[in-house]
Amino acid sequence: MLDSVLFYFFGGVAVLSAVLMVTRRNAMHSAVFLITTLMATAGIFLQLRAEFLFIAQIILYVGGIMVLFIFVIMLVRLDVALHHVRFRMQKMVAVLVALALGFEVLAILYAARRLPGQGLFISEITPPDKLPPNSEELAKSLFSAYLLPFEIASVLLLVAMVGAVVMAKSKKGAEEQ
Amino acid sequence: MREEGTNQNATLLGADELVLNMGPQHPSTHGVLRVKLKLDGERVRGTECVIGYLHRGVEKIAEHRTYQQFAPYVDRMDYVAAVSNGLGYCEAVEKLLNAEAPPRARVIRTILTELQRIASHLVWLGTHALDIGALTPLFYCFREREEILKIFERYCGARLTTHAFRIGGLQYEAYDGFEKDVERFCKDFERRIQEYMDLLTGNSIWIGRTRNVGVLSAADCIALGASGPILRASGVKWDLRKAQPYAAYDQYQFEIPVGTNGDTYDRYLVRMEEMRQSRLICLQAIERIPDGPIMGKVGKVLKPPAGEVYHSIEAPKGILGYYLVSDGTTQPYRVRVRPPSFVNLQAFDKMVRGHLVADVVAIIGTLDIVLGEVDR
Amino acid sequence: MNPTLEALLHFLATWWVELLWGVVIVAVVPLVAGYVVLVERKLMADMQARLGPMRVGPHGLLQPIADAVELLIKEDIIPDNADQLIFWLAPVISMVAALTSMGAIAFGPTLQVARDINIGILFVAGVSSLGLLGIVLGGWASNSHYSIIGAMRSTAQLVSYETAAGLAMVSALLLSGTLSIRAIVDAQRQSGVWFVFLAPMAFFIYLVASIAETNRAPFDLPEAESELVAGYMTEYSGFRWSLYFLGEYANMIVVASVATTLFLGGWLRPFPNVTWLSWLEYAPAVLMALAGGYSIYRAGKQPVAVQTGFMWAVALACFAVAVLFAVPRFVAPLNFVLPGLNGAFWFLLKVSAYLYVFMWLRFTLPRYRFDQLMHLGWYILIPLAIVNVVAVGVAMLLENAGWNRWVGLMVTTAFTLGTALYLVHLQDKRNARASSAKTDVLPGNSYAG
Amino acid sequence: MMSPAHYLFLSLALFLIGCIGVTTRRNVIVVLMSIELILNAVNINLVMFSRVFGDVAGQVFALFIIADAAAEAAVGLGIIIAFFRNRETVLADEMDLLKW
Repeated sequence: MLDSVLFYFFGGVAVLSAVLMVTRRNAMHSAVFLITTLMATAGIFLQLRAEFLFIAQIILYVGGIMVLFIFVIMLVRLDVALHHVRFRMQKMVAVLVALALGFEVLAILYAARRLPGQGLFISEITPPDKLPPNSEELAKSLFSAYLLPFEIASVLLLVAMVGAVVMAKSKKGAEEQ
Repeated sequence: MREEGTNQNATLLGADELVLNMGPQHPSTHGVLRVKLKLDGERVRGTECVIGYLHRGVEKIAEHRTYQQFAPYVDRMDYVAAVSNGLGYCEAVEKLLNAEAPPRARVIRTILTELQRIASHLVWLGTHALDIGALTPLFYCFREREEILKIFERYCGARLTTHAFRIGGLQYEAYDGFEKDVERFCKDFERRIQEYMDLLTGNSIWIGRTRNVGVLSAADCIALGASGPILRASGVKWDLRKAQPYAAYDQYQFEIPVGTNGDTYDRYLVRMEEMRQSRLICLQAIERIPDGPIMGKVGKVLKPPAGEVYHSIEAPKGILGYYLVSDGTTQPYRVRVRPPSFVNLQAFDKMVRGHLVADVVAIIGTLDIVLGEVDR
Repeated sequence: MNPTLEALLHFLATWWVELLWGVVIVAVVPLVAGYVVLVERKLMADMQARLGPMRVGPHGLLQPIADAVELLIKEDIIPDNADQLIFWLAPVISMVAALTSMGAIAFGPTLQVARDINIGILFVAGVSSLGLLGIVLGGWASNSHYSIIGAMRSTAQLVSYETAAGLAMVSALLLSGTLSIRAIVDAQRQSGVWFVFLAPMAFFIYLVASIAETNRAPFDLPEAESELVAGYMTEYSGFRWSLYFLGEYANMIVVASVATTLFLGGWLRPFPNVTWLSWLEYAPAVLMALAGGYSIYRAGKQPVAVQTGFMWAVALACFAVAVLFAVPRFVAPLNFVLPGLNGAFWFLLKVSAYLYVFMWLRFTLPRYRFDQLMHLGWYILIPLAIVNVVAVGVAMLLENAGWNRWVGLMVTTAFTLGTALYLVHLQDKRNARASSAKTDVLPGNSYAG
Repeated sequence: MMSPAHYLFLSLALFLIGCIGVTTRRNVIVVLMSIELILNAVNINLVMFSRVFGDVAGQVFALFIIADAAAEAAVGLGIIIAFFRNRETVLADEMDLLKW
């Protein structure tokens, strides 16, 4: 019961604010609604007993990436530039693409429903209180089986950081770091 | 913030400069100075000072008052150092009258003026430190300034705009225990000033905030007409108390502190040392205050001969000059004041360019302006 | 019975403690924050040779309430061109984040606000960092240049210093090997010393970074009143402003609690495992009694009768608390509350000490400039924190390899300290170079004469 | 937990909204945000299946995706800043230069 309430609450908030995010004209509003979506998704993670991912989502996504977005929006002060029309002919294309994609996934879901044995609706799920401590499990997995990807990801982040600094650096050079 | 002249569409990134309007209502523009800053990010690319919010037409008022009547008005220009303003005016009129204050009056004037210099520098130190974010020195400074104001109050009944001196000498005799009060203050003050030095001088944040901020070279200072501690911090040993002694300064020994870099830190050190020197002057002066009358021979009605005179003194903030033109009547024909704050403020743009917003307040603080004097 | 109602009742039966705590936090933290402000003002007054608030109530004791009333009935101003929605939302975000993060804090072995969640310390740190969003959005929505500059400063500052704080926390987490708050404190009990002695540099880094994170002087640039009027809060007034204010003080309590938990042994008394010091268990009662005695001593010296009476009231309150601490020790059936009571005492004492350091620094130090702040963060604290994490790891390895723990620690701490000195030296050199360059770069025009 | 299908549909919905955002918005920053939304939708699936199969690998991948999203946001916003500095625009259809 609690599960379903939580799921519908978080899911509803996520979808609603995602829609608002795409439709709001003001980029800052979009960012705020995206934050709401991300928080709701974090709630879904918590409901799925992925505590570490829940807090990682909050710290990294909301506290890090979204702050970066807001920072850039402030830098460029988009509200000034936003008196243009929002939708153009792309709109039709976009809806078509989205619909096609949606049908495709729905079709797969429908097909999977009729799969024998372990299809999509699995009934035997470990009950929450029998789960091993989440962060410990994650850490073990991350630092043993997935050590190489982990290192690669860290190199990727480093490269991205250097790239971002180089990109954003003022051409005026030394005076602003 | 939607002032005329500020660009609403300015961005923090683009080629467009962001115009930040500081003041006239701002916690650290020391009154009603208004500065328009052109910013690139947080870096200042240009400034424009807007003054006049405190303009009262002091110089014009003078033309419709007798010489004595005008004397209280000068206290209201640099209201942080009213005694020094009064001294400059009284001596200028005396020069015009070819009169002289008796020796006793001159010594007492010197003592009070030096106390006023300490008080003025204390206000500067407190507010300057507060601008840079140190909260506590302000209260310590005001505690000491309170002692000085108490001496003023006992002497003439007023604390801030004292009107302590009269043309030709003094109205009030030094009260009983005047020397003792001054001596007690001076004895105590050495310890206090060490306290401020302990709080700030070696503090690495303070050094980081002030060193190499708002650098003025000696040549810049002279070209801009900057005077007082600002000039001396740039290494020019120019102090009217030594160069053109007035009051009783020729009787006392004191040093003129000079800086080397001409940055905010040097100005801080120079002013701190000036307070110490003022303390020494006071101590020397109270040792022997000559007896005699306190009022020179000037009539009840002042009618200076037609002519003009310029007299300048070393006020706490720099050279304070009075230019008086007399047409032989009881009222001055024209009075022109050379206020140190106003002239020193000219250096602001030069000092600020290329610095950050945070340095702007540090530089306004180090200029030690009083808007009452800038706007007059 | 209707299944929905049944589910609701079941929910309430399982979670009533947490719900109650939620209500308590929302009700009590504003009051506590108000009194933290009063204590701060009184301390500041004491350090600045003045009295501080004296008018409202005896010794200004009702000042926070008067302030709260004043703020509540103030006119609510929203600037014309402000973004209404975000302007309204931003302070709420700030405060909710601060209050929520309190949820996972444990004040004692039996006194935990919410349940002991698996990721406790991360939860506190992560959620409290969301307050940044409120600051940034508020600054942006105000449509004022001061606000937006404050918000930009805030973003850059908090993102930088959170990194350093996070890395400092990692050192303590390495030593404890868990994220759960209770387990962290237990680990300190088992190792016999607080982690501040095992990882002093980490504590230092966390101290500095936490001051920066809570926008306190000398890192209060986002709201530097002498530069930006009030930074991101410039356009806020009345109730909204008080939400920001509340969030800031709640955040201070949160970071102090995190530091206490991670480095200062949480609710453990000093030397938790030394038996001959077990008389310290009586310390709460004794200390409170002493405070009461001092109040009586001072009562005779008060100039006004009201104040004398007030001092007596304080003394009686202290004695009452002392009795509260003492009774469970001597009355066997009440023994079970003892760990919680003593734990809460030590925890709050440590939090207060940490907050005192915050305030002390605020009264003493001037403010950093923005570039200096960034240099301190990125050139000194973050590299130092990284080195420190490695050093703590090496120390643990050495201990596993059979070294004496303290020898290993000395070596690694000395190494970290050396790194710190080297970094500071580098920074000094960089400064010297930059400043000599700057004087050349300055455009030389605008001579008046 | 709910049935996996619930999560799949939620994730699908978010994914599609993200797609629409990417294709219709002109503002590059919002396009980037829509991409974040898409990545997030994928994460829901990963975590859900990780829970269903009792294998933590899904969560590990979700973590990698978050790291990747951070990298993408950093570089993307860096480009936007560099672009804005030169052209004073963040609209996708005004980005019509191959070099500057």
